[in-house]
Amino acid sequence: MAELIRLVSGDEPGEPPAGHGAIVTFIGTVRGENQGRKVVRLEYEAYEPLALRAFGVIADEVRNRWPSARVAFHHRTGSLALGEASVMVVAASPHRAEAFSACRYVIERVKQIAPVWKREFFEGGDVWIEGAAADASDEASSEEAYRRACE
Amino acid sequence: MAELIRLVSGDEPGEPPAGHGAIVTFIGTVRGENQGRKVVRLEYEAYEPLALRAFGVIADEVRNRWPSARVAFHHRTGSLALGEASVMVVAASPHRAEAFSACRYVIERVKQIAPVWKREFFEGGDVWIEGAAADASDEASSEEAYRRACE
Amino acid sequence: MRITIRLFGRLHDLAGATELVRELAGAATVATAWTVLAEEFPAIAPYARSVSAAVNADFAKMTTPLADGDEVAFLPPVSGG
Amino acid sequence: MRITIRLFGRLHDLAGATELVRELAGAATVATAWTVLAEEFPAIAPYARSVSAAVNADFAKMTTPLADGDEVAFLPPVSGG
Repeated sequence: MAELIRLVSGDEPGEPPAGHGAIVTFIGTVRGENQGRKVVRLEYEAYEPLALRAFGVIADEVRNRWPSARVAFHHRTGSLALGEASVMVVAASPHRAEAFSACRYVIERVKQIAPVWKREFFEGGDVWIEGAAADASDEASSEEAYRRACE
Repeated sequence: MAELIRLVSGDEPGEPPAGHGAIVTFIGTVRGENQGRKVVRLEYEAYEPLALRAFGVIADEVRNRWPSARVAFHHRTGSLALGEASVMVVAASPHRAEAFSACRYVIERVKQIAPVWKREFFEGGDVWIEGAAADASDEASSEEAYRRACE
Repeated sequence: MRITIRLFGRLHDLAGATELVRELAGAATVATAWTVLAEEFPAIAPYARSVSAAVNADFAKMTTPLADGDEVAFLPPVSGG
Repeated sequence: MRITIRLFGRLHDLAGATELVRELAGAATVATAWTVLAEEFPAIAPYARSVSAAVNADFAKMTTPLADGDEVAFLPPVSGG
């Protein structure tokens, strides 16, 4: 997390420091309960090269929507215990509105298009969680993420 | 920061862990530029006992608006160099929408009602920054903060 | 009654003091204390419309009555964050 | 042409494989590969409407044409976060 914060709030060499006065972070952690089931652990699977491409798409979208914002984000894979962080997003911007919006936008887009799948192991069984049909070029879902980001 | 995150994401003793799957943080840092002035440092002054009371008011408002969210926040005082953090807010909730909203709401309310004053030392002089007339009971400003929190 | 007045931010620069003790006569309110202060330090008078107040470290209004020994704080518009 | 098919999430559970190599005849598209696969593994057929696809690790459509040696991935609805 500190590394991600450093990535977005660091300034270019030679620049005056601290142009980005607002830093917003999002951490998603493994919850002990989901839809009434007692969760034991989660397993995340990713199609890694495509995930990196999706992350690049999201970073480009952020650059277009909030030119003053910088973002960094990371999604873990493999087996995660309760309370562990699965995803982290950091957004920095000169002012807070853009930082909040960019951060929220990134997590919405990660959930919409990143090729990552969550298998939930609960007391009594396991289930693949399925959310959005991943379509990186779907304008409507990008607009929906933008709407949730409230800008 | 880690301490604030621990405060909001920790579970009650005896409870299953990790009920709060979303953690949103806000960090405000000292910017090197403000309204065209080259900032050298900031000095924050607070009326401490009233600030603690204001923080209590804000925490109560969050509890009423987002019963599932927990928040922790801190504002520094004294002299701060460029890049240093002046204010930190952490919000945790089972789902991300409430965590984003509660976090944003807290920073908006801190800026509206916390008895904290910023003196900006820039190249060539210094100036007291003055924002909102602090009125903790003003419903309109609380609603404005709520609107910005987008919930 | 004797009250303590505390001034914050630019107000203490304009008045040249962060804490003052003043005697108020009769049934005084926060507004009374402000009027007395603004007469003594005319430079703060323009804050009449934007100043807010606290009594004994709790938010108060201009109409809040004062009692002997109270601490009244005058707060210019805040700028935390 | 010979293509490699990769399956993710519940799709690889239903098909019992994460990676398959199949021969496709003629001018094949991603949809051709899906049809061949759904015939071989009827359990995945219900995903026809929600599945998305990638070719050579880039997002693709069902109409994207395939070439010999391509890697086609079929993605059930994603659930990161």
